[in-house]
Amino acid sequence: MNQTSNISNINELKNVLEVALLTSNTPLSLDDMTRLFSERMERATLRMLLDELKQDWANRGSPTMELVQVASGYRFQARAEYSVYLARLNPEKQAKYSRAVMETLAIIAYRQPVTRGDIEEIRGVAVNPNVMRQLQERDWIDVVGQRDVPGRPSLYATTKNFLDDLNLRSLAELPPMEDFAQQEIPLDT
Amino acid sequence: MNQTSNISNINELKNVLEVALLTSNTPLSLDDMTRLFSERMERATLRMLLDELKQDWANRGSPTMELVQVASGYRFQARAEYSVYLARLNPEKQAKYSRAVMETLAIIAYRQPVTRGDIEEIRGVAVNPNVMRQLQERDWIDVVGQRDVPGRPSLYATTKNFLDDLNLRSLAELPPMEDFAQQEIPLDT
Amino acid sequence: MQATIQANSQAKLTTVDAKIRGEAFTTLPLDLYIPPDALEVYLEAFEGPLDLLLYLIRKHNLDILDIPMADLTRQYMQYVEKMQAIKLELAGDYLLMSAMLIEIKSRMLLPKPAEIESEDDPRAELVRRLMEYEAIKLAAQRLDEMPKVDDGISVASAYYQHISEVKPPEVDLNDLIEAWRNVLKRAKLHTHHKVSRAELSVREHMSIILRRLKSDHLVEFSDLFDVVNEGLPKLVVCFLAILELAREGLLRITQQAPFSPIYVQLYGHD
Repeated sequence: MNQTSNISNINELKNVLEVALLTSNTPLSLDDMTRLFSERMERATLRMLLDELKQDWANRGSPTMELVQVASGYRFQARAEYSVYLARLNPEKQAKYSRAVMETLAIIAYRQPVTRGDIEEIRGVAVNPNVMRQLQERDWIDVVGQRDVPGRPSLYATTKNFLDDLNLRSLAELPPMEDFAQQEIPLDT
Repeated sequence: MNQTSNISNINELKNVLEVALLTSNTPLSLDDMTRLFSERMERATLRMLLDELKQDWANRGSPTMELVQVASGYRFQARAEYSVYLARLNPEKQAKYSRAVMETLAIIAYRQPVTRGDIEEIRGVAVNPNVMRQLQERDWIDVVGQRDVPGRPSLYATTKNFLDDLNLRSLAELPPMEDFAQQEIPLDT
Repeated sequence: MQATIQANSQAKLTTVDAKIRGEAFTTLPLDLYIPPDALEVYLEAFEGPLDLLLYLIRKHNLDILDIPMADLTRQYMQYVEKMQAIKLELAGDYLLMSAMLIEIKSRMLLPKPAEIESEDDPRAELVRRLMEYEAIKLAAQRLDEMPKVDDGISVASAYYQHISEVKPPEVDLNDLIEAWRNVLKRAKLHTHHKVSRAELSVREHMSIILRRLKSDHLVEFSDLFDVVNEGLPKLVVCFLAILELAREGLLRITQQAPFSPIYVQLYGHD
């Protein structure tokens, strides 16, 4: 009897988590989720419950949503195979970012923290302030300090939100830079 | 063969609807939902699928979300019994107490037990009943007696809870007024 | 040398898809010469001089050093003049790059004294920058292709009925002190109403005794003193509180006969 009440209690806890995760449009951290319950909730218990919840959804006949962990917490998201349907729902395509924006983002992501000067050095062109503004407005980059040189230029880094939006838990999950190395440029003397 | 247009399976159709409804933050109309599918979808079929989907969720052991129809379409929403949990996630911070509330509280703390008349005399303005109500609802002040004068006005004092919330063991831990006299030495001389 | 360049540079410029005066602009101009009216389109197709150089090296197997520096520089100077209004900054970047190329070339041409034979190849730095830029360019493409929230990734955001759990405002000691200070300032009570610690203790005890009498109605005088647990100062404070309450007419102290128990009750509570 004690056992069945335990099981129903576990299911209730999982249900609360499921509801919270399905209705939140930002990832929920473990701290967020402990706040759901009036009684004390151990983080280990929470992790165990989330793991079970993830399995429950994965074990459905044909799963629709998946529970994933990203940089700032956990979220439910549509499984990749449904994106073609969902894309039809909002045909106004999200404006693609320009190459300048994406290259700047890549430099900040892989070389952070960097100054505008560093970005200009790597790209060989002046940084358009508009590019930085777009990335900041998207909450993908922010200023994390100043380099201690004359002019004290701002140091930029990527945000947690950048990782969340790209479905990453940490920067280490970015595709490794070595993969991009092409063949050597020959220096025939 | 066009893979995406070749969905004959009813479950697959329901899954697409489920994903679309769970990931949309606005209700979806029938028109919206027909757009999900590349092939033609009758509104009657759509209604039938939505009805089945609604039943599927309602028939779960302990349902978490429910599919409901509102003015502008359909949406999944958390069942009412989960509202109390979700409310804990983002407690609304109330604005700061007004100056009137804080001054009234200060007078009661330093001059207790006091009547409303005493407070009015010290502040020079009438006491808004709402102010006293706010402090009583917070369980920071209560009535400890009546002064034996015509009208028998209530005498207010601070509660134990007030001390707890301000991290004080006793009123004697409030800074005595002599301290202020020192602090009021003007700095710009 | 010139011939090689021309042959290479006439290859299809597959990454450029632009039209100048209605004609498809898909051929890299001869001698790297870009007609001034095409310049804007050209600059838009490439992200900058590094990008252009990388394109020439990768797609046309162009040797960095085979670029006719003098011609290139002359052309860039013309662009800068014609482009004073538009994209001046970008033209400057190209100019800087050609200056770098010329510097490299001149250092290559200079005879090297034997003792500094080991000096780094002047092209090495450029190659390093080109490789780094290429890696970043590919990383950017990869980032661009990755599914993102609202662009390939759909996040659950179902509706819920918001009920508000209002958190009461936080108040700390400083807020309270500030409020009391304001009261005093306005009431100009400084001189008359100094509140000391002792007075606060008395006032607190006044409230405690009133609360006790409110629930117990009639309390024996001696019961108000916790002689066992409280020290003398507390007992004095308690006594002062009773006297103050009596003075303010808040409680009544009665005794039926000499040496009989003394009772304390709220005034008007008979």
